[in-house]
Amino acid sequence: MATLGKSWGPLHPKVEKGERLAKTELPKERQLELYHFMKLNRMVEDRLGNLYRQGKVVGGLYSSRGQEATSVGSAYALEPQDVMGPLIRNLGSMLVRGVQPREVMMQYMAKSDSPTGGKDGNTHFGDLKRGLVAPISMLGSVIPVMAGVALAGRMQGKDLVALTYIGDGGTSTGDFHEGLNLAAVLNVPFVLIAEHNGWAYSTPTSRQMRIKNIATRAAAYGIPGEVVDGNDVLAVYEATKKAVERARAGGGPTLIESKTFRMKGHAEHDDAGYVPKEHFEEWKLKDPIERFERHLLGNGLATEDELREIVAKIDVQLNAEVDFALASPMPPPERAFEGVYEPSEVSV
Amino acid sequence: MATLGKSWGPLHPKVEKGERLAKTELPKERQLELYHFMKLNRMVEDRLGNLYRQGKVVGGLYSSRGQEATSVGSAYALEPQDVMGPLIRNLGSMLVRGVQPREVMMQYMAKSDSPTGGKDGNTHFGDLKRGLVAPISMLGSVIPVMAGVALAGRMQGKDLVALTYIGDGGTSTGDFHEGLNLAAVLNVPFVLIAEHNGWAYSTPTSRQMRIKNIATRAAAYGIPGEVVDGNDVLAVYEATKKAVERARAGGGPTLIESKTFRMKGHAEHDDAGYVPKEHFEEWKLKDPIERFERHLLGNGLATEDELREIVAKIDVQLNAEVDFALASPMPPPERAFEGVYEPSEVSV
Amino acid sequence: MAPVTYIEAVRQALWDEMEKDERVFMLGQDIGTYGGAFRVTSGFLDHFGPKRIVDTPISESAMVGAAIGAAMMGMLPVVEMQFIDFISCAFNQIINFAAPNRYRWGQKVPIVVRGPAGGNVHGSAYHSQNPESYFHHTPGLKVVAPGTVADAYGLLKAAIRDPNPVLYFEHKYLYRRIKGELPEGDGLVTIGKANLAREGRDLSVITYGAMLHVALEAAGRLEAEGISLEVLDLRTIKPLDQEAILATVRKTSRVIVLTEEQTTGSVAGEVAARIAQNAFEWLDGPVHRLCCPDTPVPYSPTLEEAYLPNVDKLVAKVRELASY
Amino acid sequence: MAPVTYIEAVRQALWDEMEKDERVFMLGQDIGTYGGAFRVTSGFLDHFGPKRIVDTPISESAMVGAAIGAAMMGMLPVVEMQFIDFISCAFNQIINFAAPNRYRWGQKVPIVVRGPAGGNVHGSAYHSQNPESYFHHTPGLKVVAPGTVADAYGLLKAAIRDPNPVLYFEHKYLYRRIKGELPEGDGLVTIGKANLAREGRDLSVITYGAMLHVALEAAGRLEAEGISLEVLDLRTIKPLDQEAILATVRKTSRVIVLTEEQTTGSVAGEVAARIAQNAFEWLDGPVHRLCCPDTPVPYSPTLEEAYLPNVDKLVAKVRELASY
Ligand SMILES: Cc1ncc(C[n+]2csc(CCOP(=O)(O)OP(=O)(O)O)c2C)c(N)n1
Ligand SMILES: Cc1ncc(C[n+]2csc(CCOP(=O)(O)OP(=O)(O)O)c2C)c(N)n1
Ligand SMILES: [Mg+2]
Ligand SMILES: [Mg+2]
Repeated sequence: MATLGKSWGPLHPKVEKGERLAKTELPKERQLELYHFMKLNRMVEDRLGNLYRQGKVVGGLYSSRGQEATSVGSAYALEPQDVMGPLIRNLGSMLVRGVQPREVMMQYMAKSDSPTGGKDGNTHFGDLKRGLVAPISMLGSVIPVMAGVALAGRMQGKDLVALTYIGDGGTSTGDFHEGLNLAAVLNVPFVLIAEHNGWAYSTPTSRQMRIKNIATRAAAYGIPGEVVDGNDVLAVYEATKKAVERARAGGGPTLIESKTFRMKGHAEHDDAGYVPKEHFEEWKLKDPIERFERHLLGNGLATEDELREIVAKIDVQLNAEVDFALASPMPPPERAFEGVYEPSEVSV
Repeated sequence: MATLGKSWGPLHPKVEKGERLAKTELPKERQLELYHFMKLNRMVEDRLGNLYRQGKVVGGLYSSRGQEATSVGSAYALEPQDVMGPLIRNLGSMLVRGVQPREVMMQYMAKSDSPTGGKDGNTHFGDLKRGLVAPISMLGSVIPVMAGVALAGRMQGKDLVALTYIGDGGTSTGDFHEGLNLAAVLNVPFVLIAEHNGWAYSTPTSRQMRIKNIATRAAAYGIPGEVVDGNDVLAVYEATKKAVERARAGGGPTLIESKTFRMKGHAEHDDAGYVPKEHFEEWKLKDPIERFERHLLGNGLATEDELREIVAKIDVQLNAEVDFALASPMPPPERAFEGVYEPSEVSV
Repeated sequence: MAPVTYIEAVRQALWDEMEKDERVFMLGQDIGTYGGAFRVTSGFLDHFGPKRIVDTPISESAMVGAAIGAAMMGMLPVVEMQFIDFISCAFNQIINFAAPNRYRWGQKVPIVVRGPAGGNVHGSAYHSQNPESYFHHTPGLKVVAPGTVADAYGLLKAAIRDPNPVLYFEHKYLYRRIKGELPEGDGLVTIGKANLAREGRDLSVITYGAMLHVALEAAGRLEAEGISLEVLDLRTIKPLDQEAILATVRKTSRVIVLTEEQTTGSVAGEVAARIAQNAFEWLDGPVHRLCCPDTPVPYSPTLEEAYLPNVDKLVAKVRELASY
Repeated sequence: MAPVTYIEAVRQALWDEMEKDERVFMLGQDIGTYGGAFRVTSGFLDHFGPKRIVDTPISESAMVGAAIGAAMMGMLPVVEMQFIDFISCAFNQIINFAAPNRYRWGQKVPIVVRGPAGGNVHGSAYHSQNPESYFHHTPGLKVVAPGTVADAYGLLKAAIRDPNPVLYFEHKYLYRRIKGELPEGDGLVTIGKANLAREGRDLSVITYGAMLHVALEAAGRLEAEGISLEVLDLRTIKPLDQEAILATVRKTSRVIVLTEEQTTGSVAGEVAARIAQNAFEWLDGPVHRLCCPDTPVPYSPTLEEAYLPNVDKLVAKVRELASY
């Protein structure tokens, strides 16, 4: 069992005065909330890592280490009525939407009380009450689906925006093209965050596409495209906010490319031996959480104690979450046979 | 039965001095060959129209009237070792590759002696000896296939270029994106002609994409994109030639957008009532054959008699082709059961 | 009411459901101004407006994907495939997104995917397919294939109201070839219920779609010879009405499953397998399938005639089996 | 030769064919530097070079499409699906381009599409599928699913040499769980020939893939009870070895078809249908299918165990049928 402080990272190794992040109007409290979610994202994944090493996780474990700013910053720009389709590396986005750590832990451990009751794993669950659509493994497929969410929202006069993510690798799928083109032609309120972390499993971007910036592709659909520093949570937040507001105002879809880096292998089993070590070192210095800590401290938005307290709170919370998740039993076998169809009045 | 002269179009209504087409090095004889193929393309389709009205055609009839310059000009830029994947409106391209009118006529009439023996219709046949790949109806699907042809050619050191076509509507398919991206990443010798004729069945380009120029999409794949006047056979030829040479030299794929217009309905049954009449009138004046006639005559590259003689020869030829095609019987029923599998030594 | 054609019934069902329920809307290619390749939706754009009659780019996967998203939001989308053959381009969205959603995370996906299926119109390999066997395997889907005017109407209404993804395959050969009365009132036809189209004593023909009419015509012809055919019209392919299937087998003890599909891996095979497992003791003879040969659909009329089951072929098969 | 694992046999077959024939090359995701998600091709890039080990973008449809084009040009492409579940994204290219080409215009398409299939590894709905029933219906395709080391080797070599499109489904549960000798010499296994894995008198279990081992273990257990099981390993799903199927039915007169698929629309159903049509007079009892329930593949071990057929379930089924 984790104990208080166990998962504290080293705090802002060197406080560089003047760590420059994007300009924002966000007040101190909300910036601290961003910090909270990024840290929560990482600390939940650290706990999941422990559970994995203890053999408690069923199947693979996927980490978003180094990409927390992209998930958290983009999700934080959404309103309650908006709908999001996270991918497997968007745990942070889900936490912002109100997903509890225990839910994800139980998913990974295939427990009976997990949101899917053990029927599916990892982040593969959704809940429209919280504006969350579950992804499927087939990359790209969620893009047209979220375009349809946006279309429906407009039809229903709900004034919502649909947002989803795609990796650099996922941009090569037919659904990326069909979905984004359909969204553009129908001018629906849709935002696509292309999470450019340099790798698709072992495949570098250079073998995935012949261009440097995924945002270039926006022009192919007649929509705005923007490149943001994906390790600057404020930059991601502001860019997403702008795109979301444009979409809400009837301006149609936006493609945002968030440049970041996958700090671990594709999944826990993958040591990423194919990634040049220098890349890790280079990006370690750009760690989005440490950069944000330096920003907060350097600009007098928070004291070390305030940050330590946030971390300590999370740590205590996660102890309870882990305990709860571990205590949940495995699902009863008969559940395997239930729930394929929604009951229907017009069908046997 | 058609008689001599029956299908002569009115020749170059007004010879405008200075009908300006793209600059070319092509000598007179070869320009007359281009004229021959464009005229052949149209006259074969006129004969097919007659057969259709006589109830001899099985199923639908598709016309490329007004788009002959795109088919003929692009196909004419290929070398014998190159491989082409024509679509249903690229009869002209096939004629340039050596397809005989009777072959297409028999395809449309589902005759026993058609290239597919009656198993498939219209332009749905191929012959790799003539560098022709048969399309399938699913739009876009031939793009990755031709990328694979280009890949194989390079592996085999064949120094060939693969070329295929896509309509404005077909650009919305997932295979357009996957195929072009794959071709770009692998840098294979591939040329894609986007035939922008304004309509996809009844759907105008504005409902197909949010951009004006399909060529814009080349940038999404990091390859050159070019817009050409699709009703100027010399412009199409020169642009294709340039792209083919670049591909052959190892420069990778090119996307050429050929701006033209579909002068009939989607198929013979469709009166295209949804197309504003003015468009037809406007584009009638840009008829690619008449423009080329004006170019040839206006620039002293041919006399009226020379052109009339070409037309007359085609007319005589087509009489024979029609007779031959009509004389062919319907296929024997038992053929329906043959030819599903290639005989194999490693399989029952 | 005056009798209407099969295609008019399809059109009417769409019209009535759109009138009745604002959540119903359509996605498809050329369904707006043009009214669809077969004119099923002509007049819809004027009446219902562009918000509910959505013309799409040529993107089957995105059309179905968007329908899934809209359905999760509480809409009732109906996707038209211009020809059902193109459903192959949306295969992944249908089997991997629409179908397992309810099981995986409890979210229903009430979409309908419909379009013209079937051959005998010389459409060749890509405009003649019967794709039901590609989908009857997938848990979470429902698949219907009406063979009559009333079923075309009632099953489409049910498909739209059903809270699960339903594939509705309309047979284009029947579009303008059969007429019938539209039922008074709602006319709903329950999904999953077969219809005993003709009672008989000697042998059961289990079928659906256009082949229903082949079976009925053969039944008439054989009556003269003193052979009494029972004809069961499945109407729904998934879920199969196993009770009705077993009931007719128990009654006649001889069965032919007649469908317009290539034989191997056909829906007819699933029907035969269920009979072989659950009605074995009632059988007096082998369970025969009369389907198409295992070839693509050929184009030329002489070839397609050889390819398709027809009355003569069925009559011959019945005689063979009756004398078993 | 020392015994090797199933996955080593897959790897060896690819290696040997690439050594033997320059026309063989591979397309796939992460098959180069990384050697594939399951390391089937590790070392291939160094040995055969990037011209023949082609890493592709995440584009299943284009991967198969490109393979089709290359095959038409005389190459022998092998496409790796990282997990076979993603073959759904290439469905249209496989059934509409690769399969009917030979019939439509005489052009052969010698491609192989292969990848890890099957469950029992807690991969949930998208990393556990057995897609054979989505493809056994399509004329022009061949489908194989080896259950032993020797067949994994011999059928892959045959698949590569076969001039038709062949889908090769390797069962990931067997990858490192079974070992066997690689045959001396060529070791080709003919496509379309089943293997009588165990002779028996009382009842036939017809199966393939990972379920073969369930059948063999059950046979051992039942022998103690004096029930003698015959086990037929289909190995090839399309074309089915109907002769071998009918032969074992004639011999034992009792059949269970055991496969790891959802029951409805399964390959097991096609096998049962053929038995019901062609071996009716030899049957002493109903033809039973023991497959998975009609649900997506669940994730949690307790659920997946309930979902999958296993030795206990088979033994129970055999007892039930033996006492019929
Ligand atoms: C259609 C499809 N093909 C293959 C896969 C297997 N796969 C899972 S993740 C992955 C790499 C994804 O890379 P990227 O899109 O860049 O996302 P990242 O992992 O970097 O977040 C692949 C190939 C898949 N999930 N879907
Ligand atoms: C994947 C797919 N969906 C739908 C169709 C039906 N269809 C046939 S032609 C056509 C319009 C094609 O328009 P475009 O690509 O612009 O080519 P054009 O007819 O203008 O030459 C459509 C929708 C198809 N053939 N393939
Ligand atoms: Mg990536
Ligand atoms: Mg067009």
